Amino acid sequence: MNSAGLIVFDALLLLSIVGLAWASLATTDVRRSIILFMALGLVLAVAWGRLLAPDVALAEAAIGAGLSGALLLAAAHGQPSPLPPESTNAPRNHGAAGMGMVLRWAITLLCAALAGTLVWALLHAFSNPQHDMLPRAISANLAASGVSNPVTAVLLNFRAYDTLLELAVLLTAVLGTFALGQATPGYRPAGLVFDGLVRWLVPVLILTAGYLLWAGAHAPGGAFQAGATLAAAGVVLRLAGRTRIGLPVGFMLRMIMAAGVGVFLLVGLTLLLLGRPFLGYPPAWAGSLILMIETAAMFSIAATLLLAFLGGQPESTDVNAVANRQREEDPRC
Amino acid sequence: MNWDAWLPVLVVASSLLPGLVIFFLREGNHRMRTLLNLAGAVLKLVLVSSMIWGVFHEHVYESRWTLAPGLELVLHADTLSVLFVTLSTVLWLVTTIYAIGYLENAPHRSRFFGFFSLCVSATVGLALAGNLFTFVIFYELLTLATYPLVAHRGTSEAVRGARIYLAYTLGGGMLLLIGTVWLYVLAGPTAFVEGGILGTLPADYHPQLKMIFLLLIVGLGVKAALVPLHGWLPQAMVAPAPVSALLHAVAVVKAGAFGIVRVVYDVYGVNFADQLGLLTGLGIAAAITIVYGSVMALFQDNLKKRLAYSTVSQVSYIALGTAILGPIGTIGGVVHLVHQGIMKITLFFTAGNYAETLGIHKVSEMNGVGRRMPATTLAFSIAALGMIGVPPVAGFVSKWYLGLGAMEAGMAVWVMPVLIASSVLNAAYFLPVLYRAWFREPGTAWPAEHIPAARFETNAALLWPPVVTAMLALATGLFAAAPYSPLEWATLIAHREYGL
Amino acid sequence: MADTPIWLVALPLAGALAALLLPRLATAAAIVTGLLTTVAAGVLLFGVATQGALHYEIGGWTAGLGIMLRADGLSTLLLLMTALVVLAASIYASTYFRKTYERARFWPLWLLLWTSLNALLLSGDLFNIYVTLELLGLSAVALASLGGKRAAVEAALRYLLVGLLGSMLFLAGVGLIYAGYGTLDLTVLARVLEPGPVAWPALALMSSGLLLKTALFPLHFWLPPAHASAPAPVSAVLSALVVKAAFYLVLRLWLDVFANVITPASANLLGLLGAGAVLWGSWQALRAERLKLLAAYSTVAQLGYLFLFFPLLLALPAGPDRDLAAGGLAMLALTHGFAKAGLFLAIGIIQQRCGHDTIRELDGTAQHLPATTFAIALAGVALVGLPPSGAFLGKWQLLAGAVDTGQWWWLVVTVAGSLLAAAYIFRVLGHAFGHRPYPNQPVTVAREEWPALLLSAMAALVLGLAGAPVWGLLEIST
Amino acid sequence: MLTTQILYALAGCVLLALGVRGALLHASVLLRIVAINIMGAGVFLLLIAVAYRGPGLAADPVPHALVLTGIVVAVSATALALALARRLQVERDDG
Repeated sequence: MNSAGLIVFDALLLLSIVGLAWASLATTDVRRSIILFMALGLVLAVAWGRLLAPDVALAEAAIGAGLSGALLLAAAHGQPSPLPPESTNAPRNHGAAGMGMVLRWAITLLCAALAGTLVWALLHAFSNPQHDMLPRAISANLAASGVSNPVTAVLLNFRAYDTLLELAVLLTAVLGTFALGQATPGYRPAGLVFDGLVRWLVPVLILTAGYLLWAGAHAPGGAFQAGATLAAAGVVLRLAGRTRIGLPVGFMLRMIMAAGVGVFLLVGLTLLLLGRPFLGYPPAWAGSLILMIETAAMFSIAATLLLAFLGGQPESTDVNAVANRQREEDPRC
Repeated sequence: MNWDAWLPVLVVASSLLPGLVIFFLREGNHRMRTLLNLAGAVLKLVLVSSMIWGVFHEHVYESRWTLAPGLELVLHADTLSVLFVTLSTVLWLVTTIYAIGYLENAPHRSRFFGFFSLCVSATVGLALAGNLFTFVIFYELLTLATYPLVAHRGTSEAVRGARIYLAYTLGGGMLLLIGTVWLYVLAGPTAFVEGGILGTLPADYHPQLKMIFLLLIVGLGVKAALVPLHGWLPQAMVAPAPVSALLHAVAVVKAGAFGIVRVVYDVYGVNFADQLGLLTGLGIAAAITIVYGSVMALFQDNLKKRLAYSTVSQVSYIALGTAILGPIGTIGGVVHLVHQGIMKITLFFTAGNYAETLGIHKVSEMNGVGRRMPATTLAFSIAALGMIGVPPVAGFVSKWYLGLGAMEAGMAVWVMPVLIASSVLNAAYFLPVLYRAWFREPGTAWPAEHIPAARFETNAALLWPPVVTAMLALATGLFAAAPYSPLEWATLIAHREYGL
Repeated sequence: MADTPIWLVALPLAGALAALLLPRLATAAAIVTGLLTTVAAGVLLFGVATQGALHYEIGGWTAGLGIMLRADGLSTLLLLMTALVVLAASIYASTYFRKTYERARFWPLWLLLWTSLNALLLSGDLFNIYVTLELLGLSAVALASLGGKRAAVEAALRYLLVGLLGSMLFLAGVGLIYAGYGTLDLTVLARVLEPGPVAWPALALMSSGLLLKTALFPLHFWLPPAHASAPAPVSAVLSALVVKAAFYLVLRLWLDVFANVITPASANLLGLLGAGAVLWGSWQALRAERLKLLAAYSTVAQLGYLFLFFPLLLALPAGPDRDLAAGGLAMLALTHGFAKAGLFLAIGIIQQRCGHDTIRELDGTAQHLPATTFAIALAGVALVGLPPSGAFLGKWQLLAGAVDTGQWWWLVVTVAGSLLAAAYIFRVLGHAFGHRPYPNQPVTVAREEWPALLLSAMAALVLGLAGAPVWGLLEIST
Repeated sequence: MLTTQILYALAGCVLLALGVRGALLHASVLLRIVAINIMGAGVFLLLIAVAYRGPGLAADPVPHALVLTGIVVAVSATALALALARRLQVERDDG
């Protein structure tokens, strides 16, 4: 693509990004807003590709647009649509409405000021020569990191601690979701055509996940993209109305949920006990250790994302069964 | 740390530790509670006696503990602190005996005696405070420890009284705190030193020092019940009699008065305070309070309230003595700290006895009570005469020195009329009570007779404490010139303050 | 000793996994983890006190390339406070949650919360701080919603959305910093940051995110409902530690990393908002009808005091006076942590025993639970700032700083706030006196009542009387 | 100065501001969640633009890794928020 074409491409991309974001936020129809948001995610994935961030593009497509959208849509399922505006509920009060307008404009101006300040600051930041101390340090140490994809090296070696905590965030979210109650009932069984599609799609997704995991070491990809793809397989199954979607229950489920953080932590602490720093892989072992951590992380991510999509703990988990029995007889006031 | 450093801590701990243990005692464990109370009181008395001897022989008893850089908790025994510690200790012992009798079979005794001991610990700590910072800490602790005692009965009236008490004292405490912090920023750690420490500060600090003095005096004036900061005192009379007796005749109001003495003599230095022109204002405030309290007392039919207003008036004698420049005025003020305490506690004890034995709460119900309760009424009479200033009871000695001091300082023009007016007013509100009690015919029945007439007056535990304190009031007046008497000790204090 | 920082993160995280995998042993696992983590915090304190600030390079990579944990005097003190408060609240929680399913839900999240607190306090990297903030926010929200009632869920949802807004603003600031300086390491940034069009907006973005999370007036609206409707042990930790973690970051950024970027005007703005928080929070606490709401508004007010220190610290020249004031700030924060945790646990006992926490109907309650009432009284002493609590020493330094720098208005605010605090505390304590017979046994159920009592005593007595080493520790900086 | 970098970063700022506005003004919980996600997208766009070094040059991998982490954190938070919203809906329906 020549440079003029690139400029047109950039302009279109940026316009659609801003336009989609605007449109998604301008509507009060929840479902419309979510679909526009998903579209924004896909366009963003293209933008990441344009900015030479293929890892992010993959993740955005799978998680940002795909799973977040699916989660939001599932939540919007029970919502009345379009949502009635707040003001119709009560007789219109002119004074309050006036105040509301003032507040709207004040917030809008504030946000405009925010954007303006940020732009101003960024222009200053970009006017200086770019800092490449850190990228250089990463290339210098890449050989010792065990992988050749610099993004994976940062994620699972240089800044592995971030990733460990990030897995803990994911676990926390799912545990929080569990604590709030039951999984939503399955969707109605899909028609014959969709069913055929499912039979074909799910194995492809699983294979893709496996590839992404393996490829992460040297090419775009890795545990998160793979986990999200695996979760997508489950989502498809669920949408097809299957009740069994490959998730175990009870102890095994909890094992899978804990595996990502657990293996990560175990590797870190084992190295610590062997006299190395926490998560300080010996260069010779780094590749294998990272693959091991990523494999565990992939299963955890897939399971937790899927559970998040289900919006609660699947039935007949033993802890939850106890909950069902006991919830009725809770005597505390 | 050696004995000299431990002694001040032990003096405080001898009431603090028993108090803490008492909180955790079962309500029914009467014997253990009494034992702890009395053992603590007696132990404290022994410790204080040794301290008196030591301080007289210029021993230095001092304990220090750093709370933060530059902020030290200092307990230091000098002549002035020993005077107040001794007063508190002796009267604590007597009041404990009285309270044990008074609260027989009442609920919440563990709580009561626990806080009672904390109160005494705070008072003693305040007396021994070696700098203004330490003083402020114990001053606030005293507020905290007395609040539950005022609210003790739990009636809505008691809780309300306690709330008013708290509002006044915490507000005052805040002013005191601000003044102290300000002074600390200007002059560093303000240790109490005989003769004061601020005289050396440069002259451009003087306006600030005047502001600080005002803050400190107003803060202290709340507890010392200087008019118009006295409003809490009559309200706090809802407390049980032993509380009124010890705390509102001795611990709390004296803490304020003692603080004023400390600030004038040991922080500013009396000469420097005079040089800044601060003494006149203090003297006028004291004079107004003396007259105002006496006038108000005149109109109270409720006996405890009459005594409360009498306290408002009498405590300001101490402030008045402080405001009179010269050793003789100082002696008068300081010695009144002791004398007023002994006399006023007697009055509150006897008022409690009337209420407990016969249900008498008002002056108008006291007709002929002297025949039914002669010993109690005799104690009451001695103390009341002392308050008026009739020789040879203790009160006469203080008034004599105050008058003499005023003449010496050339302030007689306005101090003498105040003293005379106050004495006349004292007579006007006490003598009719005495007349009723001794010479009027009793009515057909007492308001609520709790103890049958067959018994001699009342319980021994209630009867003896006022008798003992009345005797003390008489003795301190009669033997004022004896060694280690309050007057002699006050003279020692005055000599050390003026560097004589 | 050198590994201690990472153990402080790894131990509670491992405990969370254990509690997740073995729900029936969750309580035991949590208590054991709690004890071990507390020991680790003690060891760290000892290490920092004897050897100075400790640094730990994760993965052995130098700071910048990798992430470095750092423990200096301030963070270590807060870590130890966190450990003690969480441990005490854990012991209480083991009686509070009685059903197996409640425990199975509670303990993993609880230990994840602890992990995030420790990770946040130790973090030396801006983006890592963002991750710990999110972990903290999510686990706190999940715990706050455990009440399950509508009010709790509603409050938790608002709490989450506000928290996310805050984190995103923070992250935007981080992005700006990376764009301008190409590094995320706090120590390096402290060296290279200079006042200008990059640092100012970045600080403003990060601070507004953090202020939202620390509920500084007028951004406090989400706090009272969330803290008042969560289960008692959770409320204790939310009020005592979670908001304080965000405050710690504000402090770190303003006084350490961005020290030469901030201007007096901005510090005065923080002070002004703090003053608003003190007055408004105290006033609302005074008007509250329920104990938990009172405690929650009191948190708003108490955080306000901490912000009053900013204009003073900026006005004081570096030297002993400034160190004294900084120590006062730390002392106030520590005292509030212990006192508020004790207060919430005590309220939880009252709520469980009596089925309500309406202040007007407390008369009998206070008499039935003397130890708990005493805990409330001790916590109250610390909240008002009366001696011998640590808060007294803290407020002393606040007042001294205000006098020293001639900024009288903060003094007025402090005094007014303290008097209002006294009014709301004694409004509660007034109910402790009445005619009901005193129970025979002062402490009724040890495991339930002791944690609250000990936490309150820590605030009201131990910190005040033995807190002098705090000032010494604070001088140890990274 | 790279024009591409600046343009994408500017778009990021716009998204951020739009998201903040939506999060503050929308009444519906789901719309607020969408708004916060758009805000996040703005920050990610900003970071990726910062990482960009020009055509044919390897980009700075650090912001890429940060954004990957950010995306997962955002989806976690979204999941929890949605679960809360759903529970709230149930509680409201129950009365």
